[in-house]
Amino acid sequence: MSALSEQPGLYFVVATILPMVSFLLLILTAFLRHAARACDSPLCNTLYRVLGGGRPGRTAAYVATTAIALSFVCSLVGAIHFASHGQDHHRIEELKEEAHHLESEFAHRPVEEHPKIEKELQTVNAEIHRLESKWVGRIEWANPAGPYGTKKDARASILYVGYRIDNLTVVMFLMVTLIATLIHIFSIGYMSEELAEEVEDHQVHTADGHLKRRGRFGRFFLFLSLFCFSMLNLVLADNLFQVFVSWELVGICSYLLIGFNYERQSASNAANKAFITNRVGDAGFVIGLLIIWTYIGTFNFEEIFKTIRAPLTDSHGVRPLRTKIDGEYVPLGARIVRANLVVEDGEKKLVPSQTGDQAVLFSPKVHLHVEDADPGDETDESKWYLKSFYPDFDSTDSMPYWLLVAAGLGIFVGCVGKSAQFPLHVWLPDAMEGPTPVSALIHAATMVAAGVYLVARAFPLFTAEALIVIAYVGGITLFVAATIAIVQTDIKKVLAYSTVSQLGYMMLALGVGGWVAGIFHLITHAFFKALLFLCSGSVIFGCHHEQEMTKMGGLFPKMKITALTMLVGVLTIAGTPLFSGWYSKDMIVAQSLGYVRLHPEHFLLFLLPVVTAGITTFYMFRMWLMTFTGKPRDKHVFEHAKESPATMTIPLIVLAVFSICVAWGWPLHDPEASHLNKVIHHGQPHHVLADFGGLAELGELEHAPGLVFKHVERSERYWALKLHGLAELSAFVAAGIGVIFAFLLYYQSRQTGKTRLDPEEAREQFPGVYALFANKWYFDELYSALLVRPALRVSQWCKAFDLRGIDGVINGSGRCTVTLSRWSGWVDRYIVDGLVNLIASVSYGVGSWLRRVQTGYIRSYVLFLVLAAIGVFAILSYFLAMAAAG
Amino acid sequence: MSTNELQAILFYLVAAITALCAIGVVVTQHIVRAATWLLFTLAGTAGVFFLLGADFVAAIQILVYVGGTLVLVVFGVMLTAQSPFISLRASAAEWAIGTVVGFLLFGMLAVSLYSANWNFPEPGQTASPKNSMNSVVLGESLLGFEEATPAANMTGFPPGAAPPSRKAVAYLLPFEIVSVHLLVVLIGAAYLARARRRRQATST
Amino acid sequence: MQYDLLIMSLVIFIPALFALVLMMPWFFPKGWEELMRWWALLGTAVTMVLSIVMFIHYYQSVYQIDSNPDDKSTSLLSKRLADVEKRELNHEAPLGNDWVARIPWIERFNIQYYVGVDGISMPLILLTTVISFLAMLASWNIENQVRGYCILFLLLETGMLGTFMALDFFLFYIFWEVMLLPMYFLIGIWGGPNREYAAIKFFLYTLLGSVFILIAILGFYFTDVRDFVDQRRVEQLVEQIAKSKHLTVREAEQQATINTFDIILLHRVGEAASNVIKNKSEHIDIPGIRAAGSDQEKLEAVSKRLTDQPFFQKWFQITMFLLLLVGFAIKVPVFPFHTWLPDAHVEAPTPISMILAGILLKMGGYGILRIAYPICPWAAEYLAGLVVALGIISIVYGAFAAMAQTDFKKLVAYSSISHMGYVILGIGVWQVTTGTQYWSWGMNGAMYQMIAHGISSAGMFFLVGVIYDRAHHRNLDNFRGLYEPMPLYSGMSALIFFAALGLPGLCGFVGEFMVVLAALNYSITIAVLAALTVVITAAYILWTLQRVYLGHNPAYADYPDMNLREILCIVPLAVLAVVFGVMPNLLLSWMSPSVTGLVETLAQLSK
Amino acid sequence: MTVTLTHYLVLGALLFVCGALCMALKRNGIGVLMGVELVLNGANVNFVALAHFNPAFAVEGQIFALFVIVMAAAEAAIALAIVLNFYNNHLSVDVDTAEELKG
Repeated sequence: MSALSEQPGLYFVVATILPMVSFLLLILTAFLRHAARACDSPLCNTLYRVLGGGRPGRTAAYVATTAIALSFVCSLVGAIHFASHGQDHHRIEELKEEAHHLESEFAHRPVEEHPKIEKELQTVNAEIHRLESKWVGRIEWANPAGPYGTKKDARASILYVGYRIDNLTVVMFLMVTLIATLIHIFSIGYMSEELAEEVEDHQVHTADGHLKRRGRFGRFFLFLSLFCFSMLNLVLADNLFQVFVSWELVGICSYLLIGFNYERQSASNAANKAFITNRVGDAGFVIGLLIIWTYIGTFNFEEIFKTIRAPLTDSHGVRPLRTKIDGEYVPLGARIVRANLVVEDGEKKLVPSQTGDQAVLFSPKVHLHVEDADPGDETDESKWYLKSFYPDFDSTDSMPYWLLVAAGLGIFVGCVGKSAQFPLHVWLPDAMEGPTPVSALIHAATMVAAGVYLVARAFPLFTAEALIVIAYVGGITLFVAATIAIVQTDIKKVLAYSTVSQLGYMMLALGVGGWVAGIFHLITHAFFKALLFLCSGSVIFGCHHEQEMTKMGGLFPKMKITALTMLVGVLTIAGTPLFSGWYSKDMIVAQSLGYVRLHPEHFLLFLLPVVTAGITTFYMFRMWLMTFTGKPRDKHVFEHAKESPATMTIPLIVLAVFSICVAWGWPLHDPEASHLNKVIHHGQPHHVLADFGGLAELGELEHAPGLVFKHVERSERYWALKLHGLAELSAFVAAGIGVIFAFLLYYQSRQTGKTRLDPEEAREQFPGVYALFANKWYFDELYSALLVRPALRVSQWCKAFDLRGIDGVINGSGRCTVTLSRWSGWVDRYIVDGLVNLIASVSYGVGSWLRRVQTGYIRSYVLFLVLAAIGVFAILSYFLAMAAAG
Repeated sequence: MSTNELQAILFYLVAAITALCAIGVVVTQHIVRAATWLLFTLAGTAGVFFLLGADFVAAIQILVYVGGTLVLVVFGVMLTAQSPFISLRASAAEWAIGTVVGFLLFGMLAVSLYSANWNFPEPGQTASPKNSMNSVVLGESLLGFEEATPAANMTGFPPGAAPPSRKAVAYLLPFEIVSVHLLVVLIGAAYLARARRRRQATST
Repeated sequence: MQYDLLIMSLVIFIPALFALVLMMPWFFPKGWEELMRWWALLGTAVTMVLSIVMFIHYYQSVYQIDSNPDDKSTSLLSKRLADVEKRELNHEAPLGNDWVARIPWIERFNIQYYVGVDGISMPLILLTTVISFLAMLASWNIENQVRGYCILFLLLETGMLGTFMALDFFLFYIFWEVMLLPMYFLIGIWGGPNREYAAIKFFLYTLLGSVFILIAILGFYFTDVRDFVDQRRVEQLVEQIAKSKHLTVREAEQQATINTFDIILLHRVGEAASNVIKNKSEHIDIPGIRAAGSDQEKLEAVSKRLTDQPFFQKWFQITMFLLLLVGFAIKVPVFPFHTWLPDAHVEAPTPISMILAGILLKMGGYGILRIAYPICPWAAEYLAGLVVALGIISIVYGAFAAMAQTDFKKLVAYSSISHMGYVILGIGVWQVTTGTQYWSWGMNGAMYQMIAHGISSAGMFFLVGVIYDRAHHRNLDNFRGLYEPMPLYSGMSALIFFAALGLPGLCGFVGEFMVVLAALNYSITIAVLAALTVVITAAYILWTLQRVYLGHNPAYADYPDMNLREILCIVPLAVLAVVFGVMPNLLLSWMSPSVTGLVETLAQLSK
Repeated sequence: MTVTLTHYLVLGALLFVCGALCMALKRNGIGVLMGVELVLNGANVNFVALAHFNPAFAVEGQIFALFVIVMAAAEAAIALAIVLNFYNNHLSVDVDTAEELKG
């Protein structure tokens, strides 16, 4: 407890760990239960029964729900602590100034007083450290350098895991834990069918009717717990590596939950598609990570930003840096600095330039000497700027600029995969195979938002080139997804494409510098999209797992709570004034308008969101109208439809309330007054202002001391408000048109069952466009032809190469050897052996001729003996005579 | 007639008898006659020994050979003397080959004898009772008496190398061993030669 | 008696001793197969316990870096060996706790019984004993010729442990071959229908590899290393020669040569060779030169020895390095020397597949780390591109080839090729201009990947074996729907397969990620390729999971889940997979000092 | 006309040749035996003659002759026993019937 009050950041760590504890508990139970089931002994049987036996129990749900609810409580407590510690920043600034003062004392005071000053300095530094470490902490995860590392903090030597709590983290934590808790509660109702010992799956047909399987109530909550842990860990992380780890973990949770009904071929296909598509994104993520690791040498967000961005303040963290551009002072720090690498006299030098091919890297401890520089004299302002605080600029480190762009894009590719952005959006609609609460939690509110979160978190990493890519990707996504959503008839798929579209809005906002707007929309969207999905879940549950809107209709009287809460959701997403969606969406449109005003060549970035706002309204109302109004299209479904139980409706109501008022402030009509907006604004990195200084709304600057100047702020505020009105108007008009069309096409009068305009006619009028939308712009076909089939073909080539190529060579050489050995066998048999046999047969012949000498008669032996003696004598004497003769 | 001449005459006489009888052994076809010729050959050889002053050896020759061995041979002849085997004739071709080979061998031996250089320390002496090796001397020699050993160096050493002077060697023990050996052999021969009644029974 | 020698020898030879007892028919009469299995299991268990004891002692006595941060060398074998040599020359008793021990064996050829452990071999030894134990546990369904099987199995374990501990080339080669033969029989007798072909292919391939290694060993042996040993030894030798051949000291000095099989000594020679080739004489600090002092004649003799011998020539270094590389690459296996692996795996019985993938493949990586790189550092740096290329081709090619397989075991085998490619890649990224830490990540990652792959691939093969026992086929297209009847089995499979896929939190991720972290510093293209391969890996592994476990198949609906023995077999692997995935420092903390020490030593040469 | 060593040796050689021919030409086993006796006698003549003419060989010559005589007796006994056995087995003393060693 004392540790928690000392380091309140640990509240969030605890909140992260709680779902993990639940996961471990559940998986251990599951393991023991299955193990006990597998082996047959009295003890195991007892254990099996104690752990729940064959019938799934509710315990798992209670454990998981309690854990996530406790997480929410922890986050809340942590958030309260965080809010009440706002003054820490000021205190740190004061202390730093004091430390600087003490340091300068060394030069003035006599030597004997130095120890005293040093002691004071130590106390001050300790205090700074204590305050700073309140909300941060890290531990070593992998350290391969061992004792050989030159220094502990040498670059790229240790991988850490850690946490860092700031406004963004706190907001995300609250959002995730709250929605997760509500969805857990909803799931207890929604998944109750899984409590049965035998569940019938209507979508899988076997020889004897539908598939019957065991209920999987516990497994669902097991996976949910793991997901909650991963998601919270992702938000908690203070470094990219930890984000990546959680990234993969949420991916696998998504995989497991999409494939929850794995007997369905479509479900397992969708699960695979989701994970593999995400992995494509992850590959990009990894490449980004590698570039950062190799050139910057750290994964810690703060350290990365400090390295690639010029410092905001001088060496003592006090004095702000500024310069004059177009006659106005603007903040200069926190920018990416470009330069050219020049070799002069064998010495490498960096020469600053707006189009340099190198990005300058700054060590975390930069000594600034602003006093030496005179802003007025220098014509090359950026050079002055660098010299002003970094006299050793020429010898500083750098990395190729294009690699910095690539790093940002790599990270963004990961986000594209996770947030289902064009062109990797194809998995999200398929992911609707998972149970609806999963769709709500993972595929609408939290996990898919992780991509947006990461772009926001890593914002300082993105160069201008990367940001424009982000903006366009968002713009294309939001439009494409919305057009597809128009023609969907599956209620969940409409919501899925709407999710993709909304995520595109967020990306667009981030890309055009609307950091606050993007995150703002992320939060509000999480609430209303969770609401919408849960409502659709309630509808599906009420209609006995019927998802086709073409079989619904007129359900309003049967399920009023669901219908009303869903209407709230629809109104929110449509941007009805004073509903939370209105604040955030209009802010995005305003942001893009502001951007387009400065960069007219990118006018599409304004046009697309405005048009899509209309389309969004249209398809959302279409969905609501088709589901709840008019004549029932399918009698069977209609008769069986009923309102869901309280465990499901209560979360709906809570979410509806949040959807309406989460963005409220006072006065209500002013989006700038929104409390949520303010909190997010506090968390906005300075770099956003540095990059988009001419645009961003610089509202709450007193919490970023000494950053920006009042007259800049004033002018920005003016522009922002002025543009906001314009943007609001255009979006409102577009939405209105959407609503009108929706009513004209899909509002059936209850009596006649007729609409004013026939959708069928409209469809026939534009067959090409309809086919394009209905086939999802042919993305699946494109990928199948461009990626999947070529990959399979390559793999077949590899297989064939192994079999025919390498093994062919091996076996061929084997055969060659055999043939050779045959030849050598022939040679052996007929030449070598032939020779040997010849000798043998000759000696045999000689022997058989000679054997005649062996008469067997003793007497002839004697004769031979004598003859031999004579012969030997003769020969000997001949040689002796020769020898004697010399 | 000097001693030498007498000795020469006696030698030629005895040698002629011996040689002729030996040839008779070879030539005769009748086994009993061959035994008779052999008797005379052996006796002649004993005579030669006498001429060479080896009285004791000559006596033993008569005793053992003529008295023992030959009797044994004659017994053998008698035991196997059935008519078909008395005179087994060799073929004429064999005779021809045998004669040629015999002459060749004899020629070879003769050539080698004549071409050899008998380099003895002292030239040969004529045999005389004085320096004949009678049985007493031989007996002493057998026992290894120093005095009985002739004072001469050993022969057969390469020229230049000083031949070691010889020491007395006692041959009694080998002689005894040979005697016992003879005894054993005789007993063994008797055992081997005993009649077997039922050849079939032993062979199966 | 030296404690370390005793315990190391025990670890090596206990399996062989158990095998020896098993050979005696009066202890284990025919028909007592169950007892034989238990006996063999006991043998592996004893070895495992002993190896853990060894690890604990090693950890306590040698790894004292935490208490003494300045002394970075205690984890280095070469440093400890220098101490051993010094003690030998001073006729002091050897230390019992330095984990290096040697006694003369065949003195005529300077062959020693010479064993030692450090952070590179220790994890592999532990892996060996653990996997062997589990593989023996998985051998219960071997029905025919149990005695022979157990004997060969235990001999195989001795061979493997010996290979990891031997520091004498001769000894190393013997153990290397000892390992080869039992494997041949284990595949050839207890294997599947096509076992003869697979066994002979395995045997010929690896034999070819060992022939290459043998040639290299002989090449090294004929190098005169007299300048690299303690000079007192040379003096002793000179005296001996002078005495026995009646020569003057000066003449004897010219005749004195020392040939060696000592791997660590050859490391030193290799370093010097690199410096000689690079003409950096100021870096050559060798006892011969130090002893020569300012004696011009002696100095000339030394420098003549350093420049005239083939060992100090470029062509020789390159040839030897290539020989060693090919020899070990066959074992790893690396494209294009890999085709024995799928066949051997498909035909081998389950436990042998576990051993093969879990341990035998690591010998290749170990050999490159321990032998090829330190002895031929110049060639290693010169040919780093080749090594990296082999690694990346294996990664990509293995992944693609795995995707096309329809045989479950073949798929796992090809995934092994892909994963072992990371080992080669991690070793190969010799690029230290920006500091050694990146290469150090690569090397440590390679080591980690070896351990992780040992765990995950052994698990995968075991799991394939479990389903093969029930279904009697391995055709991926004929499975489906195993999740429902066998939830525990499927859950474990998912865990192990995800570990192989490189999911964070499981062991496979750590090694791969560490290697990839090092790759970009070497080449951007390579790093991008390695990163993109994760997609292919995910594709084939998920596709496999889908084809085997997901879906619905009434034919398999009544399959029993894993039994107790099978659970006991897989749970340790699963636990290890998770533990090493979550806490890499658990392994790195005592492994990396040795690995990084090696990196630092080698990196010195390229400066 | 002194009788020299050579004369005796020629006699010995003659006996030797006669013995050898006897062995070669006699088909009767006992005849062969007689040939052996003749050969031995030829050798004995040489021994004794050399003993007479070479003082260094005086004793050994005679003693070797004695040995030969004794050995000949033994040999004769054995050979006769063999011949008798041969006769028992083959019912003949014709050595030509003993041709089991024919190659």
